[in-house]
Amino acid sequence: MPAALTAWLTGDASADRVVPPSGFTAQLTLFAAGVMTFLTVFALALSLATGRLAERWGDDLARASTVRISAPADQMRTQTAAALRVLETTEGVESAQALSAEDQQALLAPWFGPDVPVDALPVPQLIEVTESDGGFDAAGLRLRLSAEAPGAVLDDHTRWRRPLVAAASRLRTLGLLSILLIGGAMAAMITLAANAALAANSQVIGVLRLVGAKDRYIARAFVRRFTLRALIGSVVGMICGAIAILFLPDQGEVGLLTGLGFRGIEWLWLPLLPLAAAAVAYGATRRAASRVLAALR
Amino acid sequence: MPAALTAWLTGDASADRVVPPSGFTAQLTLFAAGVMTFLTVFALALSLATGRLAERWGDDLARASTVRISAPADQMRTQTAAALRVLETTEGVESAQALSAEDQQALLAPWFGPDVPVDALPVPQLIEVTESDGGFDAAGLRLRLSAEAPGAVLDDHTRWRRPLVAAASRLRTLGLLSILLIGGAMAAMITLAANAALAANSQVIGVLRLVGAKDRYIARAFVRRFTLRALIGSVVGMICGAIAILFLPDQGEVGLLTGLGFRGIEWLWLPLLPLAAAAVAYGATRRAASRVLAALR
Amino acid sequence: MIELDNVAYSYGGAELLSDVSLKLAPGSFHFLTGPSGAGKTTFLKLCYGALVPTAGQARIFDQDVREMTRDDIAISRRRIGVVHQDCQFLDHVSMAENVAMPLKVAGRDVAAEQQNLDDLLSWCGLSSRANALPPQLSGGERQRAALARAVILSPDVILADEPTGNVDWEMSQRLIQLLVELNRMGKTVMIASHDLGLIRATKQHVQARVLRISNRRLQLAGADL
Amino acid sequence: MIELDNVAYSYGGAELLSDVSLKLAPGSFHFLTGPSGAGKTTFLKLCYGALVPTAGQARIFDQDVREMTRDDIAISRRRIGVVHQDCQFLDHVSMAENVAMPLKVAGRDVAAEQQNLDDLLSWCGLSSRANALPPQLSGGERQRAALARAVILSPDVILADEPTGNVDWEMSQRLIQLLVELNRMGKTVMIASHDLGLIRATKQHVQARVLRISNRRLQLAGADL
Ligand SMILES: Nc1ncnc2c1ncn2[C@@H]1O[C@H](COP(=O)(O)OP(=O)(O)OP(=O)(O)O)[C@@H](O)[C@H]1O
Ligand SMILES: Nc1ncnc2c1ncn2[C@@H]1O[C@H](COP(=O)(O)OP(=O)(O)OP(=O)(O)O)[C@@H](O)[C@H]1O
Ligand SMILES: [Mg+2]
Ligand SMILES: [Mg+2]
Repeated sequence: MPAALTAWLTGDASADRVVPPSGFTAQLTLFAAGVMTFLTVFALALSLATGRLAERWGDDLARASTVRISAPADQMRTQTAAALRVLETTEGVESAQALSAEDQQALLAPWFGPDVPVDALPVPQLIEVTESDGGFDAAGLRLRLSAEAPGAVLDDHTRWRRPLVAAASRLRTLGLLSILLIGGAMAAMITLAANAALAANSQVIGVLRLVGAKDRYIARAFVRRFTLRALIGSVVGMICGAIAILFLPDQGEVGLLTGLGFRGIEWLWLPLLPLAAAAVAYGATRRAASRVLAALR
Repeated sequence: MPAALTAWLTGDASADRVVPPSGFTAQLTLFAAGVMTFLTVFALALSLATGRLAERWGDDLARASTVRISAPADQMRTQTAAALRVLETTEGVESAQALSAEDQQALLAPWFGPDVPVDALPVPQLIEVTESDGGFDAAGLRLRLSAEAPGAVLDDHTRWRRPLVAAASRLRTLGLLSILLIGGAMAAMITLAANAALAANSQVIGVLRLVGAKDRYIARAFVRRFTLRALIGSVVGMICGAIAILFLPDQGEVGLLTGLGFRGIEWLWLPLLPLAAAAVAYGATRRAASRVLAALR
Repeated sequence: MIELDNVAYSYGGAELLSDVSLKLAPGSFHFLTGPSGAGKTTFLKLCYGALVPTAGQARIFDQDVREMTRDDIAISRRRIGVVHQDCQFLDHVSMAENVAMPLKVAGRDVAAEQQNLDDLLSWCGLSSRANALPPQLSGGERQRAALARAVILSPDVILADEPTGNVDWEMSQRLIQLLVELNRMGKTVMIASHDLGLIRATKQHVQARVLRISNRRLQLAGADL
Repeated sequence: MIELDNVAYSYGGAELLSDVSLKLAPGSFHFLTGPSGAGKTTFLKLCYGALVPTAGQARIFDQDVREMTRDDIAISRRRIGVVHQDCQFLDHVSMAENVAMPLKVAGRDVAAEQQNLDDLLSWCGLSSRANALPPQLSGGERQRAALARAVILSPDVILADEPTGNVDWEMSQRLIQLLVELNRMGKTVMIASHDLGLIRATKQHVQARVLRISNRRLQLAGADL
């Protein structure tokens, strides 16, 4: 921390005594900062979880397609090889892999039971295709496939991919929205609490001005007090929020949901919250103090 | 509305003049009630949506099982009929229905393509079983099925049903938790704002007491003012929240998610929020007023 | 009306007042003097029940102060008009409304008393400032408004703490004259003041007893005053 | 030090003061009288720059009030000690700390001035109450503390608004004597008061000029005062 900031935080202890130590407006600032940070931690966790979710769906679901080859048993091998060649040379295809007999059997098990000899059935060959980021041109690929391997059918899952991607991005929007909402409410609440506190202390400000204190001296005493209060409240709220997130029931990943929580480097978002709260309190108190002071001479 | 309440709300206009009309603490009460109600609307919507989701998953997914019958072609019909008889007499089974050839073909299409003649394949017959609320005894059913229809295999989806039900109930918990959190924060914030406002008005209370006002007169003026303020702020917050929910992007149902919003009768939850805010403000102001008054004689 | 019986009071440390006994009879007129910090304001607060004696018994309208409920105290304040040394008002309503405040909280019809209110304000030289907010008043105007507020309910007892500290001699004569008139109508009056000139001047118009607080005791001042 | 040149002031309505010209020379001693509500407090506020004249020019330490920055005003207040009519304090710190507040905000070493502070408090009869919070002081004690706070920086000019309204005669003599001593050391003193007895008594010790506000003008009072 730069020395100037340290000095500012430690402060001129004597100057701080001019601000009344506590009272409801002080508690309000502490509490508002604490509670709103607590809620923001949850909103942030939600936002990050939905971000992860959207990413996973985008990656795993949206970028996987299937090519199905139905052909007489004797042509199966050649057509499969031809289709794989086509896929390997298609721009936008990251990898293409023919499913082994066991994989296909596993897939069909719910319908045929585990014991049915897949080999003996005219089961089509499946090829799993993973798209690269850009995706491929489905129509062009279909044309080329029909030329090289007439039994190949491309199923790019667009039908059921679209709504899931839409759902994922909706969730992401929701997470962002909630973080904006709660963050905005935190800022507004801290601002109002600072204003209320300064209004309640207008006598102090008047007396200080009358005995010859400069605006800077007065504003600084209040700004430091309130910034520290918001910072402390917010740190406490952040810690409580983090603990609550850690102790949320069942953190495993189930179904399509990822756990509500922070992973590794994501924890580093948390310390930003108290800093933001302190910054808001700093700005709000400065503005409120100069407003109150401007009304005095 | 009972006449007493109407009278109380309309109030003795002259008595209300003794409370200063506005100021930051007043704005704080209005704003805290408004913002927190706004957030609670979202938490409520989330809670209801996850409730719906959990219910749907519980209903549609958890209560569906499948019986698969693999048998030589000539025994297929008799074994299917036997299995259906068993299922119909099993306690906990609501309905059991053999899938038609077309249904089965549709299910198999992704693997075999739409043109494969299912009839010509040794495809097992599938029976869809819907459980009643209590569910059935899977082990008992398996025993009876193996006696009556040796080719029948019961697949009750327990494997992948469990995690989804767990996820749904996690979501429900999350919704409830968020509503508790935000609702609790609202109550605390309104309480603190009322306290701050009363502390800021301690001179008014002192003067009124000195000129012979009874405690009831003083408390009532403040309580009415603050209850109305919280009510108004909360109604505004509720309306804004409802509008925001209505205009959320894309309200369709996609994938496993239901839309974040209110359905029909669920809207009736909303008016409860301002009433709760007003009740909190009423209690908080009463307590704060009697605390301030008790310190005077 | 008000009876103190061997009353003592301390703010936590040493006793400020000891062994104070006094009976305020209806229609009596008292002055209270004593050096600054002697306990005049404290004594008046004991008289209107704002403080409870640490020893002895205080009775207001024949009720023991210790046994009065909060509502009893509120009611008693409608029969005792008090001018406080640091006069405080509702800063957001006009001076005239502040003066009428005791009528309002007592549930009386303010409109019916409008004439009385106007007369009172004009006697105190406040008519032109009736619509000003209290923070816009001069020090003397505030003091006069506080006196007007104390007598608006025409209470049985009037306790005034330095009611003329901030007003000029002519105006203080007018204010005292108002209190003397009220005393002639049977009201009990007690004025705390260290303006000996004022006390001497008043004694020419009314039979006043002068009490002095010194050495923690309440004494009757000599005839020289 | 302070110069008013054809100054007028109004709070929005009619003019309260008109055509006021005055030059406060270093070492002068002035009294300011006038009926309650005449504008004494307003006049003093013009003198220390809390109000800006609506017409005419006011100069404080050779600076035009209209051109002073907020920091200039703050600095000028360290050279002008003011006793306000409604003395206000920081209610959460002790009286002694309140009296020392001007030292603190001026960045002076409070510890080094401890002896001065103690002497001053004991002269004003406040030693025993040094640790009390302002709301625990009596009216007169507050006024004395306000006077002590006004002179602690030993300012060039002392403006006192009714500094003795709430204190007894002996104490007011002591306080005036303090101001007279400071005047002898070259400080400029102006006291607003309507206690004519006090003014007469003081004129026996110091050459004081008595100013009177009447009919919106500032006049020199006759020799009878
Ligand atoms: N902020 C204000 N707004 C409007 N009018 C005001 C304001 N302050 C004072 N006045 C009016 O200006 C007049 C002069 O006030 P000022 O306080 O200067 O009188 P004063 O001579 O000090 O009187 P006193 O001896 O009673 O203290 C009064 O009538 C008062 O009501
Ligand atoms: N709330 C309190 N707590 C502690 N001490 C107090 C309190 N109020 C007053 N005192 C002290 O009690 C003493 C008497 O105070 P009081 O106000 O009764 O004096 P007073 O005679 O009215 O003086 P003045 O003429 O200056 O108004 C003073 O020394 C004062 O400091
Ligand atoms: Mg007193
Ligand atoms: Mg004045």
